[in-house]
Amino acid sequence: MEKLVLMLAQMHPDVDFYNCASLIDDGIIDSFDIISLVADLNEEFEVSISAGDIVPENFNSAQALWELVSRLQNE
Amino acid sequence: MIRRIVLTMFSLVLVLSIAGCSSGDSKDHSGSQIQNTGEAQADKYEFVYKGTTITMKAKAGPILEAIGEHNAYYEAPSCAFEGLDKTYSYSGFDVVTYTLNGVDYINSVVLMDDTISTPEGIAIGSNVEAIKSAYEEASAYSGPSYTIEQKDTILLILTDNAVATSIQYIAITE
Amino acid sequence: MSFISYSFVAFLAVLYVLYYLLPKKTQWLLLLVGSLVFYAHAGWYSFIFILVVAAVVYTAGIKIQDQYDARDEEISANQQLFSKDEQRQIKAQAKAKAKTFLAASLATVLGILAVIKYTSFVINNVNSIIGSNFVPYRFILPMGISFYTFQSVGYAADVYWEKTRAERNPLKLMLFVSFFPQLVQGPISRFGELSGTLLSEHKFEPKQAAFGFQRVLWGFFKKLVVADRLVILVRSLILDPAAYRGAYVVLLVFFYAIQLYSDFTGGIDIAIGAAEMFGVVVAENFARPFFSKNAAEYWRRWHITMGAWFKDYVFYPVSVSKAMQRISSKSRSTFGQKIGRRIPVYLTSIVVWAATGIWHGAAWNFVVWGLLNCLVIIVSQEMEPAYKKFHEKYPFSNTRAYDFLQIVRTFWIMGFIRVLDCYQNVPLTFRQVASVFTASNWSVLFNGSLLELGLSEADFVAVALGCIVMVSVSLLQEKGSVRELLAAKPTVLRYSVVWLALASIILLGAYGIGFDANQFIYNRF
Amino acid sequence: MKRILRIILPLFLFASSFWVLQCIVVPKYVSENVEGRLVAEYYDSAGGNEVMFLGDCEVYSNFSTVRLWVEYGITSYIRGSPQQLIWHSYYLLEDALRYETPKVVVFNVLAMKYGKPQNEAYNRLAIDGMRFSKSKIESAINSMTDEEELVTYIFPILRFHSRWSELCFEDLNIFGTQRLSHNGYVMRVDTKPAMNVPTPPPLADYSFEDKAWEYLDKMAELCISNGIEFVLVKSPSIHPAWYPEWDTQIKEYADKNGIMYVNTLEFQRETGIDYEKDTYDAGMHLNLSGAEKLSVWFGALLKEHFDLHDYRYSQEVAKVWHDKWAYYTWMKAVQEKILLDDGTLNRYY
Repeated sequence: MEKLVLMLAQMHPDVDFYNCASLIDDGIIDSFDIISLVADLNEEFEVSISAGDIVPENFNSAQALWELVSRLQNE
Repeated sequence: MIRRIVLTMFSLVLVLSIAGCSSGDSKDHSGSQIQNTGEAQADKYEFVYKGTTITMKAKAGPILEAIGEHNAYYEAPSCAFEGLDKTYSYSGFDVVTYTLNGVDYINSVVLMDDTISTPEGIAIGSNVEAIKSAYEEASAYSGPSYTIEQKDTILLILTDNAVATSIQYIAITE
Repeated sequence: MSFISYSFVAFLAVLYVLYYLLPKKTQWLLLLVGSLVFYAHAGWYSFIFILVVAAVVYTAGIKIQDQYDARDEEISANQQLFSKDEQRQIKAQAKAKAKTFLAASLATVLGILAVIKYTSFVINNVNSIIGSNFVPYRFILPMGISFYTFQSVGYAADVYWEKTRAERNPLKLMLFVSFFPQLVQGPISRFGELSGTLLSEHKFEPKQAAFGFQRVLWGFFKKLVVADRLVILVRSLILDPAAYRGAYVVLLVFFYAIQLYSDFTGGIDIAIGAAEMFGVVVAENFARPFFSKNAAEYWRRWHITMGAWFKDYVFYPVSVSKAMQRISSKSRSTFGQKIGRRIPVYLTSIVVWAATGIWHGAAWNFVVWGLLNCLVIIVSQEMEPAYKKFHEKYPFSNTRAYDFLQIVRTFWIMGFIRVLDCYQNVPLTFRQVASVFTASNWSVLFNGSLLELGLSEADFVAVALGCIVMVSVSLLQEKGSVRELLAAKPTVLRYSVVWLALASIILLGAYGIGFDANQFIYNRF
Repeated sequence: MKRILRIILPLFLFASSFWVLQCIVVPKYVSENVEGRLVAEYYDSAGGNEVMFLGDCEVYSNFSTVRLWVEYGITSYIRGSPQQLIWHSYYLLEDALRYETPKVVVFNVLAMKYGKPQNEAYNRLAIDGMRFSKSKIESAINSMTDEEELVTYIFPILRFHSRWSELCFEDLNIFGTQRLSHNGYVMRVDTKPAMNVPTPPPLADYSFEDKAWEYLDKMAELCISNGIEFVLVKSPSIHPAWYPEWDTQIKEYADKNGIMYVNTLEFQRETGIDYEKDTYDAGMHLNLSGAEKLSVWFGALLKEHFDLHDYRYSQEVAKVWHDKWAYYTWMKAVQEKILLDDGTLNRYY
C-alpha cells in the first residue's frame, strides 16, 4: 500500500492520499495520471488492469486502488 | 468453434451490404445535410426568333424587347390573385407569359401559321418524316402528337393525317 | 418520423395514454411496440439493420455471460480442490473465450456500420489516390444507425468487462437498443444505467408528467422558434460561399453556433422530456456548453454521452492496451518522465478524436474537425503551467470579467472549427475563414443586407427573443432546475408560463408551408 | 368538485385563448383576395334557396341572384370560390344540403379541365370558409397538394401562424365583416372591352381526367338521391378557352344521363351579351350589365323547365329579398361613384 501511495505522491506531492476519497470526482487525477498510473501499477505489481476496471469507484482513493490491485493480483 | 462464429458474422455483413445495394436511390445524410446541389443542363430544342432564344421560365422583359414590337396584346387576370397571364401576338407566333411576385416569365410560345419554323426547320405543314428526322433522338412519339420533354421545356408537335398542325414550346412548371 | 411532425405529437399522446392505462407489467412491452412503430416509419429497409445489430449483440451478450457463469460455477463448486494457479487458469480461459465472442460481435456490428456509411468515402479516396475509377456506391443510412450501433457496442463491452449482466430476454434488449426517444440522435445510454429505469414499472405521477411535458415543450421551442428559422439564413450563406465571404463568414459562425445548439439540444430535450413522461430517466447530453471557459470543459458539456462513450470504449482500452503500454514505457525511458508520460495520451487522443470526427460523417471535413478539436485541447493542456503562472501574476485574471472573456474566446474558437460542418469541404472552409481576416465588407452587418438572407425583421426579432429566453433559462439552470423553481411558484403562474411556451411555439414556430424546416442535424446519420 | 375544476378550467382557458388567437391570425380577406369570404358568407343566408349555383369566378361573376329574384321571384345562391375545382363544388353542395335542399343545382363545367389538386392557395379559399363538418374534412383530404397537412385545415392557426408579424387592424374584427356578395354574386360595374382575344393553342389530349368524371357522377348521384334537378352550364366567358372537343364530351355525358346542359356561348344572340360593354376584364368575367342580361335569359330557361315558385308574392320571403335588393342597388351606386371619382374600380364598396 505504501509503495502505491509513494507512486501517487510522486505525481501530486501536495495531496494527502491517505484519506482523500475523491481523486477523480474532484479532478485531482486527470486522464494523464490514470494512464501512467495504470502503466506503473502493471509494471510494479505484475497485474494487468483492463479498461473495464477504469471506473471512478476504483480510482477515487488510494485505498480503492489498493483493493483493485490486490484483487487483480490473485486473479 | 471460433472460426465458425467469425465466418457466420462475416457472411452476415456481406449479405446485409448486398441488401443495402438493392435499395433504390441513396440520400447520404452525413453530418449536416444543409448542403443541396442541383444539376443544370440547358434544353436542346428552344425557339429562336431573329437571333433571340426564347427560353422557357426566363424573365420575359429582355426577351420581348429583343424580338421587337408585338402586333397584338391581351392580358387576363388569374381568378383571385394578382398577377396576369399576358399573350403577345407576333407575326406567325404568340408568346404567353405568367407573373410570379411581380415579375413576368415566359410560359409558352405557340407557332400559329406556316410562315415561322423551328430552328430545326419544322413548321406547320411539315410532314411526319421531316419531324422524325429533325428530332430523331430526343422524341417520344405517341400517336398523333410528338412530345419532346426536356428539363424546363416541352416541345409539342400535333399532327393530323401525317402533317404538323400545331407547334408549341411549353414551360414545365410544377 | 421526425420529432417536429404532427404524427410524432399524435404518436406520443396515444402512447402516453396507453402507457398509464395498460397494466404496469406490460408497460415496457408497450414502449417496445411504440419504438418499433416509430422506427417502421423510416421504412423497412432500415428495420433489418436494427434487428440484426440487436440480435448480434444479444447473442454475444448471452455467450459471454455463459462463459463467466460456467467459470464462477466451476470455481465455487470445488473451491478447495483448485489451487490459485488453476483458478487463475480457468478465469483466463473464460476471459479468452469471452473475448472472441466480443471481438466477433464488434467486428460484425462495426463492420455493418463501416460498410453502409463509409464505402463510398473509401472508394472515392482510393480513386483519387491511385487514379482508378470504381463506382462509389452510396447506401441509404438507416435511421439512427450510428447511435444504436454505438449503444449496442457499449452493451457488449460492458458485459465483457462484467460491468453489467447480459440481458436474457431478447425483447428487453431490443427495447434498450431501439427506445424511440434516443434513437434519432442520442443520448447514447449505458445498459447499466438505462435498463433499470426503462424496464421497471412506472406509476402515474403528475409532477413527473408535468416536468416531462415542460421539457418537451422547451425542446420544441428551441427547435421551432430558433433552430428551424436560422436554418434558412445559414443555408443561404452556405450555398453561395463565393458571394458570402469575409464578414459573412463571421455571421455564419455566429448563427450556425446558435442554430446547431438550439437544434441539437432542442431535439435532446424532446427526447429526454418524452422519456421522462414515461418515467424513464435518460442521461443528460448537454450542460450549457457555451458557458465553458476552455475547449476541454466545452467537450465535457457538449454531447456528454458521446464524449463519455469514446472515453470508456476507445480512449481507455487503447491507452491500456499492450501496444500502448510498450510505447508509453519506451517514450518515458527515452524522453524522461515529464514529456514521456504525455506522448501516449496525446497519441491516443488523436486516435479518439479522428474516430469521433469520422463517426460524425464520412468526409474529410469531419476528420479535420475532430483533429482540430484535439489540437486545441492538447495546446491548452500544454499551456496549463503557463496559464497558472499568468493567473498568479495578474490578479485581474481571476475576476468574472476575465471568465466572460474566456467564455467568448471558447465560443468563437469552437464556432470557427464547427463551421467545417457547413462547407463540408476542407480547403474551401479554410479559404472562407481566411477571408475574414482580409475582409472589407464589415458594413454588411449593419446596412440591412442581413435582411436579404431569407429572414425578415420579424424573424430576427423572434430569434432574438428565443436567444434571450435560452440564455436566461441557462443562467437559472446554473443554480438549479428551472422546473423545480417553477413548481414552487403558484399554479396560475406555472400555467401561464406553459401557455406562453405553447403560444410562442405555435405562433412563432418556423414550421409548415413556407418554412422548409429541415430534419435534426444528426438525424438518420 | 374542486379537483375537476382544477383540470377543466385551465383546459377551457387554454382552448378558448387559442381559439381567439386563431380567429385573429386567420386572414380576413378584407383588403386583398376578397373572394376568400365567399364560402363563409353562405351560412348567413342558408335556407330557402330553390336554385344553387356551383363553380368558380365564371359563376359568381356572371350570374346575378338578385336579378333572378327581381325578374322571376327565383330564390338562388351561388356557392362559388376562386378556381373552384369539381371536388370543392361537390363537398360544398354536400355541406349546403345540411341546411337546405334546393330544387335545382347548376354546375359550371369549366372545372372539368382540372383533374389534380392545383395549388394550396385556391384550396384554402374554397375550404377554410366552410363550417367544421365531415364534408370539410373530405374536401380537404381530396384537394390537398402533397405539401399540405390535413391538421392545418382542422386548426388553421397551424397554417396561418406566421402571419403574426403582418397582422393589421382589419384582423381584429373577428366577428365577421361587411358582406361582399349578393347571395354569392360578386358585383363589378366597370368595363374593359375584349379585344384580340388570342386563339387558344390546340391541346395534345382533350380527355378529362378520371377524377373529374368521378366527381361529376358523384354530384349527379347526390342530386338524384335528394330529388334535385341537376343542370350543367358553361358560363359565357370567352377566356380561358372552352374547346369544342370538351363541349362534345359534356354533351354526350348530359344526353346519356338525361341531364340538361346549356353552353351559353352558343346563345350569344339570345343572351344579348356584348363583349365590348358587358365584361370588366376583356372577356374573362361579365360585369353587372352582362350578368343581368345573362340572368334574365337563364332565369326564363329555368322557369320553363322547372316549376320554381315565384316568391315575390309570399310576404316574409319578399321582405328578406327586398333588403338584399336594397344592398344590391346601394353597392351598384357606390361602385359607379368610385368609378367616376377614381377612374378605376379599386374596391368593391
